[in-house]
Amino acid sequence: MTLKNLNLTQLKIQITWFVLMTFVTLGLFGTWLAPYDPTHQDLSQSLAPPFWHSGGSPAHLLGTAPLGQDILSGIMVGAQVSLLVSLCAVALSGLVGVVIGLIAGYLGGRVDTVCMRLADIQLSIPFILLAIVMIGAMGPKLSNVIFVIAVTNWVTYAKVVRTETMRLRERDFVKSARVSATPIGLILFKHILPNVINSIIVIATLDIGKVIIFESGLSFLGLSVQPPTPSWGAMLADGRKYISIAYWPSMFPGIAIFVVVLSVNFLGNFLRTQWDPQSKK
Amino acid sequence: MKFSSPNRFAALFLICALSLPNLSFSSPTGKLTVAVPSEPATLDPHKASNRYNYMFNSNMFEGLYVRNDKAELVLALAESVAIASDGLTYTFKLRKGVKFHDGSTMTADDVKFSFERAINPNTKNPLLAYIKTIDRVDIVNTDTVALKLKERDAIFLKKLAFAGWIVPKNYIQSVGEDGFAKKPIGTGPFKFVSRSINEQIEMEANEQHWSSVPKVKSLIIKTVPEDAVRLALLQTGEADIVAEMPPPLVDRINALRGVKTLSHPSGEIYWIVFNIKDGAKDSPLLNPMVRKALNHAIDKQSIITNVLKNQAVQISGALAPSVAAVDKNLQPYAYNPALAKKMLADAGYPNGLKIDMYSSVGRYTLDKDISLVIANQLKAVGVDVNLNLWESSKWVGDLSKKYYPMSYQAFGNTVFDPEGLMIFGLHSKAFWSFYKNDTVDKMIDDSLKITEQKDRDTHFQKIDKMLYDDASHIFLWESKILIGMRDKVNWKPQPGDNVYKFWNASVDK
Amino acid sequence: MTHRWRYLLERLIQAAVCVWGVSVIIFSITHFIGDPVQLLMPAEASQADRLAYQQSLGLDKSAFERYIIFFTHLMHGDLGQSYRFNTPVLELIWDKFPATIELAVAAIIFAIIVGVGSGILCAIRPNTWWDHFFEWFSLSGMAAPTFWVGIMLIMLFSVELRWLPTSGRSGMTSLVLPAITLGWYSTAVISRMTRSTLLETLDTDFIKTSVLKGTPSHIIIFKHCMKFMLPTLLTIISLQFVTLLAGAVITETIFSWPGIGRLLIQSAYGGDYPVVQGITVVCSIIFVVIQFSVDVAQFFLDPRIGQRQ
Amino acid sequence: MKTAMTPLLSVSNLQTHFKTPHGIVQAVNDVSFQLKKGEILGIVGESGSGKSVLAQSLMRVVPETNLCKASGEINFNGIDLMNLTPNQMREIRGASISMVTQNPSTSLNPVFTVQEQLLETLKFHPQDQIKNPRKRMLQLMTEVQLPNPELVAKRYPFQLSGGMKQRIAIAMALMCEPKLLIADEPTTALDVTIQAQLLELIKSIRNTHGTSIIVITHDLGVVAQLCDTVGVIYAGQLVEYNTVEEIFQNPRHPYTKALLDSNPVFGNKQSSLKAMKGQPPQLTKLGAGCSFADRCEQALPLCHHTPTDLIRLGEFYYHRCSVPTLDGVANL
Repeated sequence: MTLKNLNLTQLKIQITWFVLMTFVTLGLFGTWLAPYDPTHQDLSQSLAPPFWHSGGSPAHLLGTAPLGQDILSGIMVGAQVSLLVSLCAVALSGLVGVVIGLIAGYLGGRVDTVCMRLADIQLSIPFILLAIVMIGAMGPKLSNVIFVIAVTNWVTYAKVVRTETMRLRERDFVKSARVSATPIGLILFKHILPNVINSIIVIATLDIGKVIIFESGLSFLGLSVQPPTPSWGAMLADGRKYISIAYWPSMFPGIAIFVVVLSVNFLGNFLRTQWDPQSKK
Repeated sequence: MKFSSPNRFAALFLICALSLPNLSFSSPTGKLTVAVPSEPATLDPHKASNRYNYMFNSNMFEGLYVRNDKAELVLALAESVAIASDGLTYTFKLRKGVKFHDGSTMTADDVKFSFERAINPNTKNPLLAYIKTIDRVDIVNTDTVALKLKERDAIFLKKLAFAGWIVPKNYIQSVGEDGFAKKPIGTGPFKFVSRSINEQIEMEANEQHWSSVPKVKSLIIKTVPEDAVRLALLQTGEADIVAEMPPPLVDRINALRGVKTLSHPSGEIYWIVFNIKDGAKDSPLLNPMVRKALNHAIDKQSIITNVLKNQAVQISGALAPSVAAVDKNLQPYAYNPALAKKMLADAGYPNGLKIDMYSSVGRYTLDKDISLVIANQLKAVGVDVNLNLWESSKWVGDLSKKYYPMSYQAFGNTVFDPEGLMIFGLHSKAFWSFYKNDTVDKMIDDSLKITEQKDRDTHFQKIDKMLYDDASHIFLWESKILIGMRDKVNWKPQPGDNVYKFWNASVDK
Repeated sequence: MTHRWRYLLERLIQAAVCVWGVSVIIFSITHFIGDPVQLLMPAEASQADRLAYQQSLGLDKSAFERYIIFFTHLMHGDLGQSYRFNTPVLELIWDKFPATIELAVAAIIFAIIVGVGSGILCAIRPNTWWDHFFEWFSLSGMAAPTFWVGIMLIMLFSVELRWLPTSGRSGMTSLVLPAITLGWYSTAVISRMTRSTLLETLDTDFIKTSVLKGTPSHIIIFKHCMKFMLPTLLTIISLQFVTLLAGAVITETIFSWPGIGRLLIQSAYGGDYPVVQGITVVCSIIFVVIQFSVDVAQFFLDPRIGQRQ
Repeated sequence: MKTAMTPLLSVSNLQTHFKTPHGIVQAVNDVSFQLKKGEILGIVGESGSGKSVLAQSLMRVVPETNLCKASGEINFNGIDLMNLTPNQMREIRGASISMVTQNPSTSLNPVFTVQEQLLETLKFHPQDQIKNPRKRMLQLMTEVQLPNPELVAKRYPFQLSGGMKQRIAIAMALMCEPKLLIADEPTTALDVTIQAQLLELIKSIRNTHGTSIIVITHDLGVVAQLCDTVGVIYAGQLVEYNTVEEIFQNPRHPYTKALLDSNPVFGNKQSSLKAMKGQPPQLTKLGAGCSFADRCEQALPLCHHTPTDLIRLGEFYYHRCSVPTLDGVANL
């Protein structure tokens, strides 16, 4: 029993790393690795099935989209958008959240009250509404999608960092730094931040998965990156109207999203159990 | 079933002839469920304008004139009309014994009230543009009403069939404006039962209708925005008719058991609109040679075959074949990329040009896909299109604020006359027109004064030829509306915006 | 005890501030939506008609003036008139809210039953096949986009198996698929959080004391652990409500469910400011009320809350 | 052979092993001892020596998930606890055998009042002789010297001091009039003054209720003050088990000696304080030899790989050492 379970966990981690490495590789080099230009249209090849179906050909391993674009290439290049959106949005919201959390937790009092009320307000406005309104106003560009997700996502970081900071503020090493007149910035970033970085990394990892799902939700509403830029969310959302005649335009990007998000979640969970003495496996 | 004759006797005779089969008919039975992607906002016929309003209105209300199932203009709530020789006074003899759904009789008072309400700016009637030529409404006697126009309008009767709904005066005054919108009453073949916003509208056969009692007892119009879900509803039998299916699904629907497809000309033309009116100072599109080149660069037939699965018909100019008498000699710009390249070079763009294109997503059938194909084909002749795809309402909202050099648009047919398109889509004064040509403007203005249909046809063909020669737009196609229907339903869609009229629909057991 | 009550009062004031803040933010950002006049007028309307219409909607006044009007009306419980439907916003919301509440409650009940249930089972038997299965199940629940899950469920249960209605709102059977679709993500989150919280709680000294007292295990889990965990669980579940509302927009569209989510997105797309503002304010009030109820519940569940440290 | 002298608890060859990623942990290794009615046994050892696991093993509350071996015999009042079903065992816990744990500030559930927690014990183990649970509770609270029992009963744990909480924990353990009370480091987390009071309290409980008590501690002072007999535990084994007098005055096992020597009060007054060298062994890496051999000053070469001799000291007591000593006879 013991060894079997351990191997299972190990295997899971290995698969997770493999998937994420592939994801990152595609995100960085997909454009060069893809067999075709994913925006290349060939109307005569509209909705060609994957190679294992009759009528499919090895030229398009995973079949083609309605306008004859190669789906495999779309997935390979589309990884870029998912990677970019998730990393940038998480980094941005993490940055904002951590700074607010550190300041609110360390200074306390009025500053804390203001920050926490802001967080409450943010939490009570539905994400989707902000997305509709803001992207509607600014246009469905990559940078806007990142911005909107970041704006709506900082609260988790702020709350966690604030709680931890409040706890750390009373610890001796911080007190002694304060007594020796260390500048606030230095205390926050040199003494407190390193102690909360693990929690932040765990949340950020899980958030990457969440952001990829968000992005596909925005695509469903027509609020995310628009073609010809290929993105998994858009391929999934656009393909859904053909689901009854051709599953491949939506199924394969769907599987890509699913596998990557699942792996990211496993990784996040794994990191948490590794770093958090409280939650043990 | 024609009531266009101004002869009162003939009309009366026809009514008698019509009421006979009604007596022998069994009363309406069964339920017809229709699933459509969107729905009317308000149910007040004087306060709303989208095509789902029209669907509701045409089953629920009637005007003095309506369109019959062949889309012909026929008298409805009026028995006859007399048009003064100056074309400014229309005197209507009202039909006797027409009852509103609450049992009250329609009178001249109701007609006067309806028109005054429709043209009152406070009503905020979106269809005001159609009938704002009405100056005043006079009651001549208990069953005669005269409409006085400010200026001559050759297609006034056609407009009445679209925007001249008759509503009950006493009822509205007693329940108020909101009360009426919530529980509307008309004279049409179906009565309103209930409505749940974003869910469905339930209607019931009006067995007291003066001419055509529907064959189905209950009519349910469901709002189902997802294409895949509408198809699923048809497949499971939860819906009998599903509207506006994406063309690629046509084979799939036909392959389903117990289900067939109907496709019908929509009267709606699709084109690439060049903005050569405002803010187009240095645009290369101002050069007709460039516009012609772009027309040659698009392989319309390939798009119709491969993307629209033949659910469209190519057009040469701006006129829709199902609406207007099109000049058969006018051939569409041929697909010829080499020629397009050469023409661009001749126009002074040997290395191609860069241009921004703005298209909506979800406003028109497959608008995203088609815009992508068009951008791609233009790229092939050296026109580097920077395609911006925007969510529909954002796209419309910015229409008046932002300069769209090029965009993929459609223009519908509401009055079964090219004039709708001409006045509202091509005249430089129109909101939806981005084209400016003084000669064309002048000719459009003239068209209102031409009453004889033949003369109108040739006049519009002349305008069409001018647009064609000027390559005012990239002319693409007239679309068809694709409908999925269960075999047990007997129904024929009617042309144009009139499609969803269920007077004659019946459902087999 | 006065500290404690003052704490509750503070929370109440905070809640009110939050609603006010939402009203300001929503009011400001709805200004960015495309011009409602263009969206509401038909193609045939002239520029002059459009200007007149704009004036009739009061859109020619300054933003500040309009906010003051909006806020005064809001204080009187008047959310204004929908541009598109020509009916009072409050009435629209009142009409559409029950459907969303029904869906959200069904979804959250599904999420709580499956999430808390599986979470407890996993925590009691950690590292068994059962635990691994639910870890996989939960994490995959967080990995599938809502609309995708919805379409797949329709394909399977409505079209293939014909067990459940495809869409619409007619009776309990039509609630099943949308509720599962909407609750899926929350189920996953709640399951994971229940598991880890319960594992932590089981590891505490006082639960060990309970075991040493010879307490039956069901009492340990459902009384001793639960009462201690409940405040945490309540917080997690109440936060899921916001996720649920966002999900409702998509779920309601897929399943043609006539609720507030669809109305919200239509109104936002269609430039119907008053409806967008109304729905958002009402939603934030509901959210704040839920948060406050959780605060009150925690206040009574956990005697330590509100005490001076 | 049942006589009046039949011990209340008789443990023989108790073994508790865990599996961990680093190997098998032999937390309790072949432990045997006996406890008479009214006797106080002290189990003394360093931290990590397995004394807490011993207590858990007696109550059979060792976490089952990674338990890989639990053998031996725990004969309690004529019943072998090792053969009971989990539910039978649960009925014994808190009723016949109860336990007080180390940290009073965390051992009470923060969200229940004191009286809810106290009365609950009786609810799970109804006792015929206790007619009025509330009266019983107040009486016990008075007995453990809680001021104002009526008021304290309605309080939540966080409103009480550490000492009060430990008194409540003791009262809770006594609710069902157990025959055996196991106290795991009952005073470690408390102030010195309160420690003394509590030790007196435990003694008086034995005197008034006749309860047998096992005190688990690392504190020799507690043992000296409280216990009748002492078991010295090292690396999961009882290396010496004897009366308190013998242990303090005549320690046999080198480890016991070292332990005493390292203590300022009990150590050899003449020589200076001697710190024990080395570290306790890792319980996963126990060889066949004596586990103390590496730190033992008297260790012989054979100690490192030959199992220790069990040297009986009278009917019950023994120590385990291969180094020949003057008294006792090797019992091979």
